[in-house]
Amino acid sequence: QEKWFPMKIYDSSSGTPKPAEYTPLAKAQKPYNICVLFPHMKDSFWVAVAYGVVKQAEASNVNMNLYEAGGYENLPKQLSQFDDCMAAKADAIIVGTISGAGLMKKFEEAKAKGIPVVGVTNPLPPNALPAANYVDFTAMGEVTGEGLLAQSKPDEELNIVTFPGPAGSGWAEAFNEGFKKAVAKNPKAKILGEKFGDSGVAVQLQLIQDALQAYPSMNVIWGSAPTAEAAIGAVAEAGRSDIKVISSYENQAMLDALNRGDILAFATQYPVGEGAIAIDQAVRLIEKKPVTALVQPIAAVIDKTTVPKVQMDLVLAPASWSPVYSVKAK
Amino acid sequence: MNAQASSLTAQPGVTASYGRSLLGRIGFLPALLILVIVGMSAVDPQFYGPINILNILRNAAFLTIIACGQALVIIGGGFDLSVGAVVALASVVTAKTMGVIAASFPGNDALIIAGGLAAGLGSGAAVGLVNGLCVARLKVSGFVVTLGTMSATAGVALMITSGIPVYGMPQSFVRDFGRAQFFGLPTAIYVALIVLLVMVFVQRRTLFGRYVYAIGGNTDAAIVSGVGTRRHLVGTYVLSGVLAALTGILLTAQVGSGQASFGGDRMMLQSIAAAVIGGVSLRGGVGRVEIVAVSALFLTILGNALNLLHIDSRLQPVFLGIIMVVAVALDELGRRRKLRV
Amino acid sequence: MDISARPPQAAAAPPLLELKGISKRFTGVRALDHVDLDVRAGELHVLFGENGAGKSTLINVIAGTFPPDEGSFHFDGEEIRHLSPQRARAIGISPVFQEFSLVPSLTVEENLFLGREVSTGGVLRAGAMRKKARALIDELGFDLDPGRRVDDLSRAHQQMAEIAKALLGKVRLLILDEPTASLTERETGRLFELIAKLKAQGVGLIYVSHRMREIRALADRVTVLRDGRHIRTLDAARVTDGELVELMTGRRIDVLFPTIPHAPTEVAVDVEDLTLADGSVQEVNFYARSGEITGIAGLVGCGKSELVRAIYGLEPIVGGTMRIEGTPYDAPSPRESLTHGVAYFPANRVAEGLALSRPIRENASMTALDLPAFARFGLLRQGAERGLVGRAMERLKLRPPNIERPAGALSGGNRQKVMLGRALTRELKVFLFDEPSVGIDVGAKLEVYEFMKQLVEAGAAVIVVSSELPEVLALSNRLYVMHHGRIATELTGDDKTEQNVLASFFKEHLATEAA
Amino acid sequence: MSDLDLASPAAAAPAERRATLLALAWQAALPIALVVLLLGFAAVDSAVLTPGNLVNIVQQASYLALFAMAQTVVILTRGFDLALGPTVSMVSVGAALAMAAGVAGGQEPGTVLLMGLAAGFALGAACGVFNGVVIAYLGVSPFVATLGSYNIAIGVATTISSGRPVQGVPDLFSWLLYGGSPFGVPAAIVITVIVGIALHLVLTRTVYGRALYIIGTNPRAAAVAGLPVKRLLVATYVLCSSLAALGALMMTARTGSGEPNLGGSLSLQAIAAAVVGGTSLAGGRGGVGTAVVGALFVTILSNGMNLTRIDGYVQMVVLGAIVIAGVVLDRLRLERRG
Ligand SMILES: Nc1ncnc2c1ncn2[C@@H]1O[C@H](COP(=O)(O)OP(=O)(O)OP(=O)(O)O)[C@@H](O)[C@H]1O
Ligand SMILES: Nc1ncnc2c1ncn2[C@@H]1O[C@H](COP(=O)(O)OP(=O)(O)OP(=O)(O)O)[C@@H](O)[C@H]1O
Ligand SMILES: [Mg+2]
Ligand SMILES: [Mg+2]
Repeated sequence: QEKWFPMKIYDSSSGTPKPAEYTPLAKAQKPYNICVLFPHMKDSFWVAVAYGVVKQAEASNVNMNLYEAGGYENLPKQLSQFDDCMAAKADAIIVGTISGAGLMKKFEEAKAKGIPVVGVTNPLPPNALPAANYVDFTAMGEVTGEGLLAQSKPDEELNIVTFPGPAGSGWAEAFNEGFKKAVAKNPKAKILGEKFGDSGVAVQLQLIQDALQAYPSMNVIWGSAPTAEAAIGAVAEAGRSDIKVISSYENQAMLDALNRGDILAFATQYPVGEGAIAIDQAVRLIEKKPVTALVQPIAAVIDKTTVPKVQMDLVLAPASWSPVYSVKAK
Repeated sequence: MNAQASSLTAQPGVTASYGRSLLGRIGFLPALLILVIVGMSAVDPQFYGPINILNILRNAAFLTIIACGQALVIIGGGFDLSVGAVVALASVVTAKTMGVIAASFPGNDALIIAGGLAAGLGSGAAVGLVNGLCVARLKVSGFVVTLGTMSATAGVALMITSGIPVYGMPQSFVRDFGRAQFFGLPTAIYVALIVLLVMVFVQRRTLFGRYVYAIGGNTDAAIVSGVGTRRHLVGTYVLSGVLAALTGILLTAQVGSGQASFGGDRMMLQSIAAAVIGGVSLRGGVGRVEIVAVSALFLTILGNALNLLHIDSRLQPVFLGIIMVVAVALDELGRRRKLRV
Repeated sequence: MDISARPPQAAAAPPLLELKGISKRFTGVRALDHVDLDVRAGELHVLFGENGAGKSTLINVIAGTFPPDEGSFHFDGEEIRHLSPQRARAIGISPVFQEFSLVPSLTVEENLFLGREVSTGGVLRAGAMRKKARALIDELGFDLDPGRRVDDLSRAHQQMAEIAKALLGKVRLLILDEPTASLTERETGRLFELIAKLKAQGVGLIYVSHRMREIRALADRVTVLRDGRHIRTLDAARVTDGELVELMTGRRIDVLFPTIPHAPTEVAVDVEDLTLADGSVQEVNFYARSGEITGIAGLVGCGKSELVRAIYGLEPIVGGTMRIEGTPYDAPSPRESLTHGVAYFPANRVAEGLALSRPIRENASMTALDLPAFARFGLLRQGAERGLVGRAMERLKLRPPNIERPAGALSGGNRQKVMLGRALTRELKVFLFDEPSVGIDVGAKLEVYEFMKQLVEAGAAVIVVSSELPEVLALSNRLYVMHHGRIATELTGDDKTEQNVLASFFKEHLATEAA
Repeated sequence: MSDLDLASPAAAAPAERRATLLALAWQAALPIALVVLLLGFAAVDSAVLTPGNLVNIVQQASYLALFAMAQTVVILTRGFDLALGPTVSMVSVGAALAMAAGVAGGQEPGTVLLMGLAAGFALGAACGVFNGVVIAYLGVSPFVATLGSYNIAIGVATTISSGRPVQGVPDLFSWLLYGGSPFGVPAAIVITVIVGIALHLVLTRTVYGRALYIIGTNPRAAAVAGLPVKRLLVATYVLCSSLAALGALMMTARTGSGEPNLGGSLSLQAIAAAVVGGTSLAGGRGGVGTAVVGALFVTILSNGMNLTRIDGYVQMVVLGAIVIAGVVLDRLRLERRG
């Protein structure tokens, strides 16, 4: 994965994002044990992060174990897994939090025990950890909003219904807020409704079908990746080819849909890169080397026009890669 | 009496004894359903728009199919918590199998679809068989067995896919089956109607249906009357597994990809709710699938109505919960003509 | 054993059923220990024994429900191994179980055919079954609607359905396990006619009952079981009741009913124009005095149980007034009734009386947990409880006397004693007994009656509801006869005869027919 | 019917002593299985048996044990509480909001703490009253009633929190219910042990506890015997939800924020733990012991699999198989008890 780096990022350690380039260390000094916690591995987004983690762990020659909590409804499980990682005497813990606020106490405990913790992908309260890398979800929502405005004609009426994802998940709310902030800049854009719901395709499909009825004037569907996936079929069936579909994050289905022209755009935060950087940040913390405290990948909207320019192997794991939950150092 | 079935419901202190009047037999549900339909039509003309009706019917169709199997298991005195996970498993197994066959026999759509369907339904039957055998042979309560297989089945589905949707099903499957319409109605509705009719027939006119009632109503009586209880118990779980798998396949065909996120706890709870609200007693031995279908329709319309009424999606569960409890409480109070302690 | 007065053809042929050395062990209990039994075609063979002697177990073995641990089984001269319920029915063994084998949520007709449905390729033939069911019920002369759900039926009608079920199809050996326990005289009469008819057709019968009268009336031979062992098989004509009871219990019991010295004082309970929500009791006027036993008799479904249940607070009342010792008592509830000194002993001890898996101690103290002797500030006084319950059970001669065993491990009679034990745990003035002796053996019955006698002597008001006419007649000082939810007559002194009771059923019956 | 099968032996066999020893071993089947499990994991990875990890296991199990106890009391009456998880979420955000309001209003730390506890327990009790009244007085089955309150509690939790974690949980609260460790024992363990002992005493030594078992074994007999069945049922659902609320407060202290999704899938997990430990869904059998053993079993299994690096999805399959195996074991144990 040499070609991933140097990767263009923002260095937000100081609070204000500064463009920078990230390059990992060549190899860890020792085969450390690194514990990785994910909310789940149920979509290609988290598989992409895992891909970055695994590839970088191999490159850095460290031991890595990945645990997933089975979904965003399992915060207690993630807390237990965090405890288990500490009990197993991991040298460092990388965590994609179910709830950043919810893990604050654990972070304090890890700090007291001297175990470095790196936050990956999901946002955290400011200065919660010695090192983290994630995009601000609100900012990412904003990016998608801006992408929508950029793709629409100046006098076009935009009647939007948002489908952010599960209520109470935190991330769905943050995305939604950013998106609303961005589209508020255009007086022609109206948010007709916000439909929260579980992030499975089946649930989203039902929500969209109902929304097609409840909001006959709707012409933009903005939501999570499963929303967009469900929307494609529902919109085609309703014969509403005028409806634009935008996804707030990336997965394999989004990429395929974009290539087929089924959706307008989707946003990406380069999850593969995030996973890889997280491993390197962890190694640096263990070895007490200088570390960028907050790395923010530069979120981008991918649409038909930008696809060729985007480095796709930082966006998704190769289709042929099947997830690996542990890496043994050589 | 089947210990675990009675456990779940027996309301300490109160046993309703009521005559088998028309109301006693079908309950308040149809009336409530008509009330909601009339009310919604008056409030919002979108409600009776043809597309909305199609959406409602299709979603009710999915729920009906899975609830029919669930109802049968509950009538037999059991409980099937694994249906949600089976929906997911069948979805990914079907999609994966189709992908594999398509790779070796490209273009042979009939073979690909047949193979996929067989594998999907087979996976459902397999889970049902495990459930049934554990319940009937090891005499463990259905609740616990299916709680276990629910976890295991979901695990297997995720292991197969790693959570990534499975593509590669032939377009004809999605186009001519999943999203196709005959006489203006989507396939799923026909499938649900056929399932419902067959199940009504099974319940009323076949030995199997009769025996399921008997086993759920009084297992010991069924045994001493010479009914092979084990076989029929296994049968209910297998049927429930197959119908859940069928739902999974229909969803897969509609969405166009195999997803391990289908089903889940939500669908499982909904299927039981549809059965119970439809008058299936968790004590076993009582219930009719046609009322369960009405109840599935009721629940679907309720969700649709809350959306059409533009109710804040965070508050929707509150309404749903209250309406559900009120509907069942009314039903219960209506039946309780005479109190017996 | 000598045989006489037997139809000659039956005597010559081999027995219909022949069991040798049957043993059956449940976890820790030897329910049957090398039992022999033979039943001939056309004979009625009574199984007689105390509660828990193994009668029902033996019947279950014959019906194929339990496989025996050892022993041989011949039916119609043929050795049978691995008998299943289906096989038993197929060869003509038809059991009527003590615990009903009916499915409450199915109709009578569906129950009749359960396991033997008329079907083609798994599809039921409803018409054919309906026709057969009607024909059978008509032939039996039961007043039973085949389309009704079993849980809507009274216990007596359920018993009829159970009997009809056994008689569907070819019957060669009919087994009746306490069939009359919940039938009243009239249905019992029908059943006896039926039995006579079946005997004439050469059907063999096994009959279990604790009622001496029935045994006398029906039995050709009697096999006595005790503690799972075969004691003796006797010719019914040559044995007295006393001898049978002595064989059964191993001790002498001379009287079946104790003489009770009634000394009525003031009225303890009275109701005026009492009407229940379901109409099972209508405008009933009734009173019971302290110091006497008040009996209530009546046909099936006449509302006699409902009357006492309403007094205790188990049935909703819509009209009338009720008083306890003169003070009005409306809207009764079990808890209130107990604090007023009224206790009810349900007919169905399994369903309404006992928590079977809980210890005897807890079952006996269940009604007294609000008393300071058992609990203070919501905290149980377990030592005191153990002492009080232990003494009560000692007084009632509970066997075995260990009060820490689960109530479910007791035989029928001993379960009844646990219920009675509740009467000794608190101060009570009024005792409502619903079918107090149903299903319990002669020895236990006598102990229950003795207990009632002691209560009356101590000045309590005792009300006995019973379907067994001799019992209410012998026990009560005054007897109410109920019919169709109303009091038909009140009999006292010399008027209190079986003839008068039956006549009042009949008179009322004619009156209602005419109306 | 099943009740009748409980008839147990009268005869004293000669081999009785050996039989009781064997029966005793069967009694302890699950705890023995627990120890075997632990040793098995330790054989794969020695980190499993370190004191640190053992404390870790017990601490994790203490939350689940609390929720399993909550389920146990209602399962004893033949019910269960599907709404337990959402109740936990609702209590978590409710208490956090109350405390945040207290902090914003400039209240004393002690007052803030009390406000949080009061809000949490009030919400929990409200859930319990709702469930209990609907089940006991309206005759709705526990499944439907608690599925109804499941939805309601989810709606309330996400609405009052706007779906975001509620911050501002004061340190005193976190210290009291999580961070503090008298004599080196983490607060969660201390609280659960105290509550467990108290609940055990309530179940075995009070009229209420006695009544609970009788209602669960034969509700009709309980009513005929004059026990106030309906009131006791309401009290039991309130007890269940209050225990859930306590667990929710402890978990809120653990996370340091009110989480609208905290309960997630706890309802079924807690039922599973209770049932694996030997609580019978048929009512009347189980107690604090079964809840604790079940919670320990599930926790050790998942901790052991984490430490021995078993993949997440494989863990789900193993967990499913073990749940079934645990219950089969329990049934065999009961059969042997003859
Ligand atoms: N399923 C069973 N499991 C264990 N023990 C049993 C079972 N059925 C019966 N027993 C025991 O076997 C013995 C014989 O019981 P059985 O029911 O045959 O008595 P019975 O003679 O019919 O008594 P009754 O007159 O009360 O009906 C009793 O001790 C009883 O407790
Ligand atoms: N022919 C019948 N078919 C079905 N149910 C009946 C019939 N006759 C009466 N019943 C019902 O049975 C109920 C009373 O049954 P039950 O036999 O318990 O009465 P009872 O007066 O207590 O008599 P017993 O004490 O002899 O059982 C009444 O509610 C009545 O409606
Ligand atoms: Mg018997
Ligand atoms: Mg009666």
